[in-house]
Amino acid sequence: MWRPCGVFDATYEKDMAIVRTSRHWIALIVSLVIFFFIPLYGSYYIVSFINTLAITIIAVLGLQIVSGYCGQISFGQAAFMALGGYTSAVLTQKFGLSFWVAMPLAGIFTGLYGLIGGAPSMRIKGFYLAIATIAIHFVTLWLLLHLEITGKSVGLTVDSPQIGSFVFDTDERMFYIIMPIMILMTYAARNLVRTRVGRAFVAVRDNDLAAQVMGINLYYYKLLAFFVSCFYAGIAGSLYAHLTMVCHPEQFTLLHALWYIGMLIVGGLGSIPGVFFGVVFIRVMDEIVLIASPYLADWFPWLGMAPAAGLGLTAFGVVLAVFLIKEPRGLAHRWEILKASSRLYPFAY
Amino acid sequence: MRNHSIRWLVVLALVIFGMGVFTSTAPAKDIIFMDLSDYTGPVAGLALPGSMGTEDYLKYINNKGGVEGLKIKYMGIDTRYDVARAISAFKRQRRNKQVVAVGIVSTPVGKMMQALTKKEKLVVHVPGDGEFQAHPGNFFTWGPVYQDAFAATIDWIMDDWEKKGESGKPKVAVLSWDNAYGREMLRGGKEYAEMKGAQLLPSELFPTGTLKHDVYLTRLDKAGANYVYVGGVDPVQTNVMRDATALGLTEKIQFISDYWGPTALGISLHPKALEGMVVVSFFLRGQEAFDHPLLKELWTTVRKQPMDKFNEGYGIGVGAGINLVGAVTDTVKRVGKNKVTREEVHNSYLRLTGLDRQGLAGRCTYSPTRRAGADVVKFYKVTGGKIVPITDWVQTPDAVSMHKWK
Amino acid sequence: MNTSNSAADKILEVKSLNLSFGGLKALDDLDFQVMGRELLAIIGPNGAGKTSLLNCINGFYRPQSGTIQFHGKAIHPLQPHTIAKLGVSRTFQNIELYTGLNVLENLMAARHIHMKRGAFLGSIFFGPARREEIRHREVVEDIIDFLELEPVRKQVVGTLSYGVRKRVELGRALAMDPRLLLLDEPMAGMNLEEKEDMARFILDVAELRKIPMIIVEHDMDVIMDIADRAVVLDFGSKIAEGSPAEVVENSRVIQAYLGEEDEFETSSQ
Amino acid sequence: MTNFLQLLLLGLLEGGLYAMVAAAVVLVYKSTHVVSLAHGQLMAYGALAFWFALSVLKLPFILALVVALIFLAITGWFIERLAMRPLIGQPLFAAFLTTFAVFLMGDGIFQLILKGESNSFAKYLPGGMTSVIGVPLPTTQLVSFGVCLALFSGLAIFFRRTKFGLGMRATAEDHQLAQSTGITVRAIFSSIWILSAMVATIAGIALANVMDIYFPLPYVGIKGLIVALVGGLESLPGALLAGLILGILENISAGYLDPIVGGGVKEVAAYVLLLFILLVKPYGLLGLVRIERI
Repeated sequence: MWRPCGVFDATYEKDMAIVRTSRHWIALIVSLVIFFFIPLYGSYYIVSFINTLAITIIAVLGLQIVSGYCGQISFGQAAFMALGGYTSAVLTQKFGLSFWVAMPLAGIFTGLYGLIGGAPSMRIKGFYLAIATIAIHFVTLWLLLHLEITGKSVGLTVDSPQIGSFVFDTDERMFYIIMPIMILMTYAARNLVRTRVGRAFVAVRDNDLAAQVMGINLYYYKLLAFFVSCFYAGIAGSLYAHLTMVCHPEQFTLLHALWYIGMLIVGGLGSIPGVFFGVVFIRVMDEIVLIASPYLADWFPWLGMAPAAGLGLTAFGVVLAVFLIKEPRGLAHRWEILKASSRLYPFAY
Repeated sequence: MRNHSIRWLVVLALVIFGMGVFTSTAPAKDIIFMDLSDYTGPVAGLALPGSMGTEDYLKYINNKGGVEGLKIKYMGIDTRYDVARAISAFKRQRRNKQVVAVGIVSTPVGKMMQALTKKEKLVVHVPGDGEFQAHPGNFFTWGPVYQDAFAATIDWIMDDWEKKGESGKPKVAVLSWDNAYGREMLRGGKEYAEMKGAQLLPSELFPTGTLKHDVYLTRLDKAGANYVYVGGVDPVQTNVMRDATALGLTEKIQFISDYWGPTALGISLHPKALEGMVVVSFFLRGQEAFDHPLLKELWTTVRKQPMDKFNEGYGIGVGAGINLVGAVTDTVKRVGKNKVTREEVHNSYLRLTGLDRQGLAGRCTYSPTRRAGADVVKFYKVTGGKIVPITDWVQTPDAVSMHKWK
Repeated sequence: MNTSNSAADKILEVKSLNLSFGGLKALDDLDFQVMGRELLAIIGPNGAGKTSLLNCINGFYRPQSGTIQFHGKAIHPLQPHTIAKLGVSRTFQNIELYTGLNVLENLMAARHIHMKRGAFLGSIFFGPARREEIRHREVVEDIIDFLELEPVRKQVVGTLSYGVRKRVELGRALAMDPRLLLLDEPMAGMNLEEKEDMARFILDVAELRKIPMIIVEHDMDVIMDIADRAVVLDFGSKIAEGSPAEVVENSRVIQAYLGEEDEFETSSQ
Repeated sequence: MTNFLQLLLLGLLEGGLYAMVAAAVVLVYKSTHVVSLAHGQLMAYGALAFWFALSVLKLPFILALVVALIFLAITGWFIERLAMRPLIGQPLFAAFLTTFAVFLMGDGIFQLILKGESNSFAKYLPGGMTSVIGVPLPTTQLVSFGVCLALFSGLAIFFRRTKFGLGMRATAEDHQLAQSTGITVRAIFSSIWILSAMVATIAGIALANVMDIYFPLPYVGIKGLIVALVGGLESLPGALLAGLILGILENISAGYLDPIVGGGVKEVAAYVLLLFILLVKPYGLLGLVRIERI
């Protein structure tokens, strides 16, 4: 974007850069600064909405890596998130670890669990694997619901993170934990997918035969993709648990995992900006339905009291179907077209 | 290129419009009761009529001029049993001082809200978890907590057992949802049952989406249960009874439903299956509810529905509405109608002891030490396709305090 | 790594190789060798087992008996990706590119085995991973120049024409810096001009990069021009071996091809 | 021992219900190679339509059944036309995800119609108990199981004997070949969706006869998918076999393991079975093993 016509890259280094011109740098820094002041001038609701958006983005980034890049569609992301949240909760509440230690550990533990979750990918692929991950979702949640250490059906209460005596107990304060982590995770994902490992993921996705011939160990990279994806889910789950201050099995249902896949499809499989588009699009749509539903109930009494739930799901289903049929490459593809056209401006091709 | 830009601008405009809608608030001066409820998930059978009851009662009061001119607006939000949606809906209004009370019908959402609302002393209405009574805070239950209702049922069972002239201990089992709610009644209820000399069998807990209950029922049959206390929100009890009848267990076992059990609707679906089931309830059921003048008036004049579509769960909501109006009236009396704050409403809730709920339920029992909304229950029995009372209001024992809470 | 073969080295040795699917024999007691920097052609009619042979060499198929030795190391029990790491590279009869990547990335993906940085360093990018990316980018850009792919460098391969995609596939195989290159019908489905281009590139590879190659092809004319030596297969067994000129004279070869007379005509479809 | 026998038989009867749902999934896969999640909804709507015709329109039993079948046939045709046909030629996975979008869409409307209540056929269909080899079993379930057996034999005859069924089989084998012999593949695709929607309707009615129309009903569709996978996606006998195995396994494992591990086994038994089968026999019990040609 904003890359004026006629700017060429003189070195490979420059060709690889994400931020290309000095104008890009200025725009990036200014927007980051403005962004980080949101809690000071934005309403409380906006801040908390952005927090949930950011956590969802982290989880969906992980899903993008395993499903979008490595091609292993997983319906288990909600369960992996639950595991991350629970790990973090258990480590902080039962073992007295600090949040700052527990969060990365939750990521790593979930990642390791992801190796088990990803094990079926060694034998099966496509929707066989997708259904197997649904199975993994249910088995995981069943375990969380029945183990002593996870508080069984009562769940766990979680304390807010702390630095010294400063407690991150409001959404505005959590914003300053969640946002840097999200930006860091986005940066890492973006780099991961454009270097050696990322290319190997795409090779596995696009053509597993050729990938083998080119020296890529399929099993290693499939499992690595699951590890990375679950690491992201673990971090997201941990943040979510510490934001809502409670861990409960009913927070992470299969429906959540289905929404994540939907966000991926709407945003565009195999694109990091696509994650942002998808998450924001779907979440904003859902919020609008949620806000509009009381009015809808007033205007259309025959709908009864329940339009929000039903209409939200239906709207989601419709959007998903439309994208799958009309624009399977998602919003990210539209974005690329827009970028390309702005780059060529004022020439018209 | 232009084409695409325009499309994107439209999307952007929509987003900004959406953001604008988020931040908009209700008209000034009114106060708001926010209802985070589940109208389509597992607890919808209870939450939907309940919410209607509260909404209609508040409308009814507003139509009569409100509380000394102060109107209480009802804001219902379907959480789809999803914590994230509930949080985001609540957070949208968290700083809105007009919101003086929140209703929640979901255990995980309730747990999350504990952390969010504790400091501000925002009144939260919840169904009946005993832990709120054990650790008094800003959460108020609609009626007696699950433990106490279960304990009252144990009393009834012991009487019934004696009346039947049986010897030995009655074998009692709980058949309920495999979640926090399903286990709650035993946290205290278990101790009470043991003290009273009933033999508690291991609980049978099943997931909320279960469609068939054969396995659990056959196991209870094999264990020789005499009384089975069925938890869940209708139609769960109806479904359990359908399966129990199909397996021929209703003759051997007396089934007793928790107070979210079958309403007139469930009974009309499976009248034969439900025959003989006992229901413990803190709100009016059956003909008593249909004949209640206030409920009748609200349903036919505010809701504008014929009585044959009436659901007794409506009465729960009306009861909660009476509590809220009572508390707001008290606050207005104490501090004047322009100084109604969350904290003052909370303080008024603690002074509601003895509030008359027009016979919809027992007298209100909120007090500085008590968060349970009532201390009486009534026993009903399904007879001839109708649900008829078999006792008058019965005092519930205190079972919550028998549990060793963390 | 790729240029040190002297003419007398035994690169690949296949000994009494047997492969069958169910009752169907695909390869029957096959023996042959690749010596030095030669360009060996494997020819034969359809269903003669040529592609199966390549699949055995790079590890997709596990032969029932027999051995395959690459630089003296038995490779038939190994996984395909391990064999690739030893330096065996190949192209496919039906193009098997990474359709979602652009030309540059396709070639970079083939540098996989020569790159060392893992997921963690890659996600940080600055420092070792970036230096490595730039170093290998230079290698890949050389190959792009060599195969005249500059104009399509950043195009997604799914959108390219057939002939160009074949060339990209050759480029990808070369980007691995192979010690042995297997080409499975590199000219299938091409028009005459494209065929000539491809033949030129193959000869350039042999001459400038000095990589030994096995070409599977059933278009005899091409083989006559470029191959050093030819092995003829029919029904999974070797029926002739020698210089292209000798082989076409061989009566068994003529018979095998005459048996499927239209082979010559259909070969270019 | 009677307890064991009772669990076994109850499981068998329940398994028949799963098998029927799986049959609809298998039908679609057999000729279009699309795995459908949408049939969970079709099944629920079938039951709902039947209930509506029976208790609101007060139609007689047979007429209500016909109305429900016609309604669902139209729905199935609509789904094929609007959601599946535009995807011909796209990766099969996109079609799978589209059926999943259809599932969510349908679920929203289903919940909206149901509003947390449940509906039942109990007033219209037989109830009570029947004793089979000394074990008391619910009559409703025996009736539903009978429907299951009838459905499977009907499908078997349809595919073996009728010209149309043979056409569908041919389409399943090779689309181009079928086209060249004069079978219109598009017409086959439409009709397979119509047929499978009707099978789903029958399955839904049989299920709701036992379990009522309650909000989790569409999610039995996921179990149907699991049964289809375990049995092997192309195989109708596989679906029947896997359905019965799953029903029995669920009931027996829940009956004996629940007290040990603390409940909920019935919910995960299916998933554990699926994971096990996928690891041991990835193509299911009676599925065809596909050799990928390189």
